[in-house]
Amino acid sequence: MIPQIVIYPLIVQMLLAIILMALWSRINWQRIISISGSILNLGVAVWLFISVWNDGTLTIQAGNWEAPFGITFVADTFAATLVLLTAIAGLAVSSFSAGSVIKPRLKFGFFPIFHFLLLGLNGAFLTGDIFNLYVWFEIIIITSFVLLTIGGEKAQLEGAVKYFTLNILASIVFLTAIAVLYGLTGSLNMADLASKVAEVENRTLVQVNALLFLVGFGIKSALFPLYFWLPASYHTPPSAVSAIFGGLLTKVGVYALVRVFTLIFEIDPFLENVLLAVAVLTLFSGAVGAIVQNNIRKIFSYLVICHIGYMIAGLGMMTEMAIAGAVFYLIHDILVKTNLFMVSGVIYKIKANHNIRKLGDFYADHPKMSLLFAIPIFSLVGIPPLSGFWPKLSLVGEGWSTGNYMVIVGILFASFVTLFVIVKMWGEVFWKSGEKLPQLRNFPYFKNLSKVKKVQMVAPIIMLSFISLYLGFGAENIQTLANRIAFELLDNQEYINAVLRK
Amino acid sequence: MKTIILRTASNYMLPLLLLFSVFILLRGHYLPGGGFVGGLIASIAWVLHAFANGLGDTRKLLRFHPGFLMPAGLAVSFFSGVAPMIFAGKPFMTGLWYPDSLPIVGNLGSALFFDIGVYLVVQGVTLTIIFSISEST
Amino acid sequence: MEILLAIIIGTLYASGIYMILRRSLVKLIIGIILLGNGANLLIFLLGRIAKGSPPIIPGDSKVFLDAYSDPLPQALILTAIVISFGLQSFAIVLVKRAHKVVKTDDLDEMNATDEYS
Amino acid sequence: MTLDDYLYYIILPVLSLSILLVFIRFFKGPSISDRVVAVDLLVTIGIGIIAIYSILTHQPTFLDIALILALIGFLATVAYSYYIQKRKNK
Amino acid sequence: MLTAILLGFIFSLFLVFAGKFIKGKLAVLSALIPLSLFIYFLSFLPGISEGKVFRQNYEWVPSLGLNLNFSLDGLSLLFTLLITGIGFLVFTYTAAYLKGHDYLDRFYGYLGMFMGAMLGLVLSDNLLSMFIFWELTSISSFFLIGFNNTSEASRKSAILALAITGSGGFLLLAGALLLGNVAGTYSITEMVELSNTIVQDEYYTWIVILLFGAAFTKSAQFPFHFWLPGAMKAPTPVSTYLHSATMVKAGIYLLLRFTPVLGGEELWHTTLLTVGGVTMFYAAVHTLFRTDLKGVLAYSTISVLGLLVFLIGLGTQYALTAAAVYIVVHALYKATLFLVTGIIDHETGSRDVTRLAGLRKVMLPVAIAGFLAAVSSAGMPPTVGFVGKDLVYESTLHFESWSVALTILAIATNVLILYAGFVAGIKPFTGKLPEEYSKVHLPSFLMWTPPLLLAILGIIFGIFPGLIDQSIVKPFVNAVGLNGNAVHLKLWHGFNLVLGLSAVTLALGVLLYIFFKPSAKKEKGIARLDSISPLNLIIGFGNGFREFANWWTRIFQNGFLRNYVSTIILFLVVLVGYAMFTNQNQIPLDLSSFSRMTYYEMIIMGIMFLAILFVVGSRSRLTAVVAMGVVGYAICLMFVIYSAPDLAMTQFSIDTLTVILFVLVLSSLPKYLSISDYKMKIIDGVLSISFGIMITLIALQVLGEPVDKEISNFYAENSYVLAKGKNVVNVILVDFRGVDTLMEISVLTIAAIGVFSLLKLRLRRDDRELKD
Amino acid sequence: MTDTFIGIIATLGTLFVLLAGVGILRMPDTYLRMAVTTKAATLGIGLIMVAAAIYFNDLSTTTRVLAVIIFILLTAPVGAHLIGKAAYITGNQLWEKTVMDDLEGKYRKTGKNFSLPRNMDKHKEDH
Amino acid sequence: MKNRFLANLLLTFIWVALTGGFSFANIFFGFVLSYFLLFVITRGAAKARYFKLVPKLISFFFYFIYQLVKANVQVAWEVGTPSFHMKPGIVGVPLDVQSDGQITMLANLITLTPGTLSLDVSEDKKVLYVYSMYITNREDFVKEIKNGFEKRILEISS
Ligand code: NA
Ligand code: NA
Repeated sequence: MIPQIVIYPLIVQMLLAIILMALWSRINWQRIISISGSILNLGVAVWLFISVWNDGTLTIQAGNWEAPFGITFVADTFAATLVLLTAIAGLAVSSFSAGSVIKPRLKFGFFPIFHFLLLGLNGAFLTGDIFNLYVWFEIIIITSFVLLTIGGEKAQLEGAVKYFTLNILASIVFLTAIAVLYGLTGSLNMADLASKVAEVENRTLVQVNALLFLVGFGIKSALFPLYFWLPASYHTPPSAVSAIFGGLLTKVGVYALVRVFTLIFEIDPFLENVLLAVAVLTLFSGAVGAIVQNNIRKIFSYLVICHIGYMIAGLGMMTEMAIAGAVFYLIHDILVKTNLFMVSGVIYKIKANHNIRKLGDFYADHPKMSLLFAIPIFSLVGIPPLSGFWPKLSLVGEGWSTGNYMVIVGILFASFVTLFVIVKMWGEVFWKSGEKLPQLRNFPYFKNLSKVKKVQMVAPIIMLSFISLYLGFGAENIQTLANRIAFELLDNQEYINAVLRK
Repeated sequence: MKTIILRTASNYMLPLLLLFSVFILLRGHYLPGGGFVGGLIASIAWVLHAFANGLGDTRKLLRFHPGFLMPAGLAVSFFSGVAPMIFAGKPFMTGLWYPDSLPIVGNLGSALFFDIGVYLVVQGVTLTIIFSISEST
Repeated sequence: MEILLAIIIGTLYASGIYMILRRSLVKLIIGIILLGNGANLLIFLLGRIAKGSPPIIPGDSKVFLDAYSDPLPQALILTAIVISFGLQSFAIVLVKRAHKVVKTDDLDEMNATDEYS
Repeated sequence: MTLDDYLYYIILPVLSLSILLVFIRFFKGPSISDRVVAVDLLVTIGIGIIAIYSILTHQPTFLDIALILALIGFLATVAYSYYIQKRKNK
Repeated sequence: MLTAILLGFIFSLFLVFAGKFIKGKLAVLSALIPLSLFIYFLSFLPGISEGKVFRQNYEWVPSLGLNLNFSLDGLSLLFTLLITGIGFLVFTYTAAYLKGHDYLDRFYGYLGMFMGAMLGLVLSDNLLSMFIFWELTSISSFFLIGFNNTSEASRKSAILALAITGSGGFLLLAGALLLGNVAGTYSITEMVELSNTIVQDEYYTWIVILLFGAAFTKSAQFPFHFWLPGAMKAPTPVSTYLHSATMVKAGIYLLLRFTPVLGGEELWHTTLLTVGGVTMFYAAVHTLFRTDLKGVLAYSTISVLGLLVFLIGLGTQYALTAAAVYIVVHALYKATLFLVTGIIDHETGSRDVTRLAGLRKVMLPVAIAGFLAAVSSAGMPPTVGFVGKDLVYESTLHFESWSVALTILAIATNVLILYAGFVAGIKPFTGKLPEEYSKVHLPSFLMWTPPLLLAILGIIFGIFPGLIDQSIVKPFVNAVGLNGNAVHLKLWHGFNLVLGLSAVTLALGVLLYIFFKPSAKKEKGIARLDSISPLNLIIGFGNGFREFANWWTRIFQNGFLRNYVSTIILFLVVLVGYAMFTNQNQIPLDLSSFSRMTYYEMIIMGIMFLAILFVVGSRSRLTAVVAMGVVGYAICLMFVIYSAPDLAMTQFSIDTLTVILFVLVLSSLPKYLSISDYKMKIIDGVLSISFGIMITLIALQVLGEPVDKEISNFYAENSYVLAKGKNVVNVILVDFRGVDTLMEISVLTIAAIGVFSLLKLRLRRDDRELKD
Repeated sequence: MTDTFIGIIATLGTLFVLLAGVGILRMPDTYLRMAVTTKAATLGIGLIMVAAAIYFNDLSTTTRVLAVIIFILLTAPVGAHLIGKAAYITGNQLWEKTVMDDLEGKYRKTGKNFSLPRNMDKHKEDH
Repeated sequence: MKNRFLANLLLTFIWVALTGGFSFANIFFGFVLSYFLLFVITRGAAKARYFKLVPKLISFFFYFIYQLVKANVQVAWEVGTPSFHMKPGIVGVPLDVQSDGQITMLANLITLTPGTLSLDVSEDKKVLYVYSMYITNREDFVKEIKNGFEKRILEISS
């Protein structure tokens, strides 16, 4: 039997996007269909995950052309996990958008574009073809452009110009890398490339090629010194958009880096040094950036950058444990960052402000909500045994066993600064008695929203918080998963065999 | 642009170009062309008409918002990709072929419908973009 | 011939970046277009070029009888060209709106979102 | 001298020379209209070159490109003049 | 034991949902939790004194080597009893102290969480789970210190405390993982077995430094001590519980716990002696200059903590026995003094020692408690403090080197500690009661019984040291790896040197108390030295770092797109350039495989090259756009020449469309700016050209490599046979790689929607705030 | 025989194209350049296309060639007209030896336009 | 109705010619396709009586070719020789042709003839402004156009 399930996440999202597009300005219908479609998608993702967990790597050849001739879709544990996480975050943000995004934006295609974005993410995770990956990346960036600019406010547009230029640059570098790769091997199928790249005699070119991929994906995953587009733009769109961006966009870049550097290229000492140096500087630069910000979303934006460093450090060390740590962190980060941007959205809807110096009183006014928000906030810090803590064990531990002391310093420094920044934010936003903020005319304050909308906004935060708690307290399960993923990534023969049907 | 010469010429060229676009679309599987170039030629035909006659006239001629072509075309392409999954239990995008051969088009298969979808989407996209821009200036 | 083409591609990349660095919104778009053309031609060149042998099976045969050029890079470039077109049209409109809303063409003056207090 | 040689050594060089001449005009301008005229002519000569090239390579397929060039090259001209006139009207 | 630990957490969780219930008088019932735990742990006493170790193991995250392995030995037992016992009293006391407070439920929640964490910390046999609980004590103390969260000072001290203990926590994490790496296990029991190998490992120094970092920050050793006085912003029950009896002792616990693993080395002893010695004296001196009761107590606490570190540094049987006793002593009297201070504060609203006096008249039981505690802290017989102090002098005198100096240091410290105890426990109650306090009355018995009980215990243990000798102190000393039978606790050792030293200490201390009066002036006097105090150095460092952070962020995120692009390109060029030019096995370019150059190609390329330059150099937008058109047409011709008809068609149509688009928006586009100055142009030019050269070189190198056309050949051979199409490019697009095309038209669709919404969607002007 | 014929036709066509190339370079004003080039090129390309049709000598190629010729005949004059008009509207100067201008005043308000020296209009470009 | 039918046939023919397939199926397909396109466009086609037209069309064609070659030679001489002998100018030609189609045809033919260029048509469609390289006097020039192309256009289209 053909494992059609591999492609279902794509089918569902594409269908949703088309249907939502056809229902152009009927936004109530769109809300209902988006949420229920996301639930359906979650079901499909769970199904896929379980299938992969039980049966191992699944593949399907689009067009029934055997690999490496057609485009292969591959669901190994890594991909299936990310598809599942995308489905979870997607459902959360879908509901959050239904509650929080204002009508005019919804009337101009918010939901169809949103589902195109999820389609792009699923595609990027599942594809086994390097050029096809490029196409999925393009879907992701064009949807992100549109989501970023929808509404066309000044800040949005300014941010978008930078976001746009640098992401296009990334695409160009990526395309250049593909050109070189094709020129060297004549193949595009990643499993096929695994052996063909190894056969190339000119190793300098292979290394150059790897560097091109590193920079192309590095821009997308916001590494130092390539991250500039992120702090310039992530705080400008509606919170729902920031949520999905913060949770998933940079992670696709990380995914691609992990995939390419475990499957196609091997990490030589030079690359390892580059990766680790970049990782440490990313940790440092993101942390340092977060210290000086006062806008909640900007703080989170810099923390997005900072925490990418953990994953790259794990990739750079290239041991099974280190990669497992990176994967664990990836899983944690997707859920927590999505959640935090939604939290910032709710705070904004309540107070109409993003400045931590002006905010305050949250603990006194909304004790239950504060407690709820504390879960993602302190998960992010990695207060043990919350989810952010566990991967650091693997990463620091591997730092010692591989003798990468700077990585340990970087990780500890970033953890400390994250703790400090978050605690400071907690003090300002939740503890302090804040300024009296002017009441804005026409602002859709949280208290004035209908009950349905309130539920639509808070329910996803609860959902993600509970999953985060599970990640923390059920860390054994996640670690087992991460270990399996790391094992599969490092021993890529199963992947290759599944694709090439050997 | 107020020029009778262009307007008149464009009225003759519109059907000619549309016809030509379909021709390019259908022969694509055998010779250079296909849904993409076909769609571009068709949109260029409409754009030419709009240049000569003004956007209002072209809109009237089209009778519906060109944006509608996008979901429609996507749906056509998408379903030609999904059809093999539904009807034959084959993977996504597997070609399904009608056994007999037709003129110009050659063998009738899901690939043709796929290309037709492309043709529609390209027109929808180009016209949406160009019309929106013209209206906003 | 490949050498000339490689130089042209380098020129496209170089001038694309140079234009992006020029602070002007319009030049930015032109730079992006040049870079896109460069990347497409690079795929084309690295897929190896051949003259006068289009990858089209002649009229009544079922397979190629003569040499044919590699069709795969061509298909890839076609996709890339179309995608770039979508991005470029969006870029053009984005620049138009940005100019109207932010009221400047000087990219150096577009730095409000990077400011903080 | 075969036809191919004739086309390759006589006709194509002359066409190339023409294209070069036109390009010089494009370079010199001076007005935008001159440049547009030059580009228009470049496309037209391009059609001729493609036709000769298709004879040289025995590939009638290339004539299809000539067809497309003939059809839509015109539209760029229309667009330029549209712009020039619109700008003047402002 | 797991249940015991979890009880605290479950209690806090319960409060989240049922907080209302605890706000009234029911609050006092919550004290039953620590009480029952106290009794539970007490039940282990007989077993422990027989030398048993109780263990329980639960799996949690075995993949990371983290399991909930609990073990209860003498060391743990002492701490659990302190935690639950004093916890019981503090819980009771709080019910009255914070009566009617809006957030009483939260307070109890934090306390419960803290208690659970503390128990987990001292019971863990797994280093990683110990770390987890360690962090949890930090975080719950953060919430407790910042309990009065609307006060800025309170928030600041909470953050400071967390910053210091938190950074220590990260050191512990690093140390724990390193130790685990070296030992190959996280089980502390197993590490004790492996002590010899660990001590000889090259990483030993690192491990010790990291663990010391954790312990010193947590236990407020110089120069990390300053967070503790700041933490006195917390409500008094917190100061009592965390900052005298339990949390600050976590660092001491850590050192004790690892004495059998890491101890015995020069590094270990010297560092601990130095740090402990400096801390105990430095902090003791500071008590002289404090007028706030809590300030006095805080510094004397630091001093005692220093003393404990000092004792661990001595590491002899005497010293460790002294440490065990001192932990008990200090917990009893310091908790009492804090609680007493809390009562005074609660009733009079003041903690200023220069103003408080004569309170015995209005609150005698409190005065008694204070007096007993002060006496105990002074080490006067028959208190247990006396027992403890004797042991300290015994251990310094018996130490192999520097014994005189160490003893003098100990005496000096003890004198000052005595002074501090008297200031806190006696001074407020003696003398003439000021008018303003005449209306002050005794608080609820819930508040004054706990300190009194503790104070009396101090006397009981002093008179009957046997109560704790065999049951607690011996197992404790055994647990830290020494023979617990060597030293026996006695109140009376007979007349000897130690007794004489004690007498000297007492005499000096009392004299000091009589003649030295704390005053605000003196406090201000020492404040002049603040600029070189560790606190301000750290704050200064923090500010400096913040400025650096600002600078760094502005350097990179400077708002200029061109700088971002340049940085990225520079990064790429440098990396690739380095890789290309440092590589030894460069393969020379093979030009023979390249195709023949013809004049028409050269002309087309030449035109294209010039057109590109024209685009770059043009001063007019329209000209640039037209020139772009020329570039596009040239590419189109190139595609024709190199056998790509489909590409040529597409390139040409797209080019035309782009021109149309440009032309449509051009009139509303900005003027063509040429802003950059000459220098900028040169720099950018060099960067761009090197980027271009890099691409060209890569391209030429790749062309020199052999080609594999397996996949293309498959397409060519099967295009008609299997996919029924003769235009292979088209067949690839709609069949072989149809997914690409489907997504490509999706990209177009999304772009079109984006353009549409960018142009048509205008948020209304009066809705400018209408954001989401 | 056919080859000779093709050669002759192609030569003729190429000569016309060359004529257009020389013309556009040499003629002194925009209008003269246009007047010279449109037709020359059209005729030239038409002839070259005919040569191609004869060479391939099959129906589908011939129809395509015919289509190209028809398209060019249809579009070239319209294009020339559009640019010419645009050039006039934007004020491209007529050559100094121009004898009359019936359009004078319709798009331009001020007096004679053709008395100005040739390259003055350089500065009118948008910057 | 009739016009549409003719247009339909014309398009069908172009289709067949383009595709080069004279089979019944192809003709039928072309017919349906053209029908559909015309349905979409809904425009009246040019009024013309086709039967009388053919001979005039042929004579018109040769006249055009003659003009084309004649003018090209003239231009070739002008371009090819070093000195210029042009007397260029813009002349308003009063029009007898009335319909848009006729005006367009005339204008295009004039443009296609070397040395001349249709620049503009007046708002009331009464005057065609022609640019010419050789103008000796206005009347001769106008007469040449009116007796040449315009007369023939009127003949074939009325
Ligand atoms: Na096709
Ligand atoms: Na395509």
